[in-house]
Amino acid sequence: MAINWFKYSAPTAFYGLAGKMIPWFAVPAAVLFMVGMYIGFFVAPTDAIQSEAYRIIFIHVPASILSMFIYLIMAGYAALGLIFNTRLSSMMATALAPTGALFAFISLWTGALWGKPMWGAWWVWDARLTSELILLFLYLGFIALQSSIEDPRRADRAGALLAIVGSVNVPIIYFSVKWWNTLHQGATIKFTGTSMHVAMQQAMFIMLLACWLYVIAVTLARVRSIILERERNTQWVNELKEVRS
Amino acid sequence: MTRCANATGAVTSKLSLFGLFGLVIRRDLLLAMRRRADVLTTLVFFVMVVSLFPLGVGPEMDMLRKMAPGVVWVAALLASMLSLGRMFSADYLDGTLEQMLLAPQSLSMLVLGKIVAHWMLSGLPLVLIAPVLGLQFDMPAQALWVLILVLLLGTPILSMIGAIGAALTLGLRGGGVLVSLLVLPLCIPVLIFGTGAVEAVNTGMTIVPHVALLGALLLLALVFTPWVTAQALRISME
Amino acid sequence: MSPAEFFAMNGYGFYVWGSYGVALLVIGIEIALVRHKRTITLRQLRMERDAGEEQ
Amino acid sequence: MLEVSNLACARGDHQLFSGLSFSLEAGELMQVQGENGSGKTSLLRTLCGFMQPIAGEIRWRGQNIHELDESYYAEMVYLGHLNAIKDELNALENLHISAGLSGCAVDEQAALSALRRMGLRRREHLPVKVLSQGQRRRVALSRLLVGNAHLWILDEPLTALDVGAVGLMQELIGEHLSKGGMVIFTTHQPLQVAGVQTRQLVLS
Repeated sequence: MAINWFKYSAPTAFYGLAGKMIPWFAVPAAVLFMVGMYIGFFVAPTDAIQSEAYRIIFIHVPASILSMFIYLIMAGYAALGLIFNTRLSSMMATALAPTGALFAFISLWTGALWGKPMWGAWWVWDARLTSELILLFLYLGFIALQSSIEDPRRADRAGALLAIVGSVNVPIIYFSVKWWNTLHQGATIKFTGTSMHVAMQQAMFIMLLACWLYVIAVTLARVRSIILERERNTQWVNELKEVRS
Repeated sequence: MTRCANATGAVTSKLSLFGLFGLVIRRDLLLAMRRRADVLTTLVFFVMVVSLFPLGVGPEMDMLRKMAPGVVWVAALLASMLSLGRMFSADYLDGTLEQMLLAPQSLSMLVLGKIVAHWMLSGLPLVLIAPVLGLQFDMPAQALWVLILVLLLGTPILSMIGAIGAALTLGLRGGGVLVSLLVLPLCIPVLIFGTGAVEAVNTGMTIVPHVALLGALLLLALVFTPWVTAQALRISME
Repeated sequence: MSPAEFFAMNGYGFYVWGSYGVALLVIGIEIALVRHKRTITLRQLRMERDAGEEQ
Repeated sequence: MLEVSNLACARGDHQLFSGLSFSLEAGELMQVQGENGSGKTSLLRTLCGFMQPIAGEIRWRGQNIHELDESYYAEMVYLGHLNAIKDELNALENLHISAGLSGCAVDEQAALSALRRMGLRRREHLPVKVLSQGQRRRVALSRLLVGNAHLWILDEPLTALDVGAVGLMQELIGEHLSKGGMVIFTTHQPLQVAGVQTRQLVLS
């Protein structure tokens, strides 16, 4: 069956499609989350060095990975919107930003709670932590810029430019902080090379998958509201059954 | 050579790319001469912020020496944020920016002219006053020279990155705070290498990698930021 | 392993449950916000449409 | 020379006009008319390339203006609602800068005679902030006298001008057209140029 993907790049068609797709991502996300938690807490053994505290990684690592990936995907969508003037990609970028900021926050929070028992400090100025913090700032800057611009077209394009500049800067910031850290001896953190148990890997992978599905579901839900708001003057929005009732 | 024949019959010559670049710089400097208070405010702000630190953390010389480069850099960052709001807004409000967008030469070059003028009016004064502040913090002579060198390399980058933020937030309410939120995270590498070089000379290490990296950042910024700022201006003017 | 032992997490209970608790909390808040946003948007659209019909 | 085909413009998500087509040849004068909010200013700003049309194309000498970019800008001059002059500078300095931004280095004599033609004799060296609104508009208009733009895009050029200055503008536009120039403008006041038929473009 050939699906006309191009058709769905128009907000009109995508609105309906997104509505149908949300449960297909949300339900597996919830199920996989439970499975991941079960494996993480009941199957995976206690770590020899970190004891039970290591179990934080099942949420910390997926959150960190996703916060970085979401930024790149957001910048990618924003760039598409800027170059090809496709409104839906710009709306997707706007819809992704809050979730990305949320995962950056979760990553920082769980990192701090993991760091305290392991390194004895809530926060260290490590390259990874610092970059994650700056990533959160970049998300907040993107959201603040877009929400302070009235004209949606300008908001899309200005946000896109900022996201692209940010994505070029993240690696520069990461390496500069890393290098700065090696100069200031003491704060460097080595992850002790404990080989990961298979169940640990499974739990982390399943949690990562659950988070991905969650991100997709929540982004689709958010982009639906954005589409409605932006297309409020059009005929098809006024004919939707949820608007007519 | 193309000539501009005007309605009054006089013949004038066509401006080259660099002629236009020079014109923008001369114009901004001339305007600043007529509005001297703006430049002085930034400078006074910088001096005040730096002077507040010893009062805040105590007059212990060892500690002051150690934190001097960081304090000077953070103050320079804040001071340049302060002057960013003015970079394009006056031209935006009186319509000159529209005319700049219509100039028959590359907009990036005009933007670069504005960035250079901004640096000469907000960055360069900070570089010149920094040694005096360094003495307040009892910095050794060698470290002072390095501080001047890295400030010379780093403050133009602040103006360039700042230009992107200023262009993106043009005409927005609360633009001044917003521009800091957008620009400050992007300036972190400059801060790191700028303070790193001074610390290196204090601990007897080589400053070469810091200075080289700052130089690389400067070149990178010089290549990309005028173009990005020009795009941001076009977006904001729509 | 008793439930009490499980929740104690060998002394790391505060850190582990603090992580998961807050993560779930913010995700819950996000879901609530997205739903709330949809309700508001739909209500707004209906109000605008009604205002348009009266004219 | 200037061809507009099937142009559609939007402000935000609100569509202003669509399917607009016209062309303008050398020596022609066109007035854009329409109610407030019908998109007159937006049309002129789109012609300047500030705004991207949501559909359609604008061609200058057969080429899209977004491809021409700088070489199109060398041949046009735009005068908007804003005067683009600096209060701190005097009329002469302002003219030097605005001519410079349109790519021309004007010599002192040419600049002075342009200002005098605009009725600013003995005000050349006064800071613009002491001039009246009408005189400031004259300083802005003097930009039309220097430079070699073929296409004049004027948004409400007659705002704040007195009867004498309106007459002068009509004279200047007439001269420009007779040399093969083109003018597209909006105005709320009547503007007649002797011997030239004003084309009307009505936006609704």
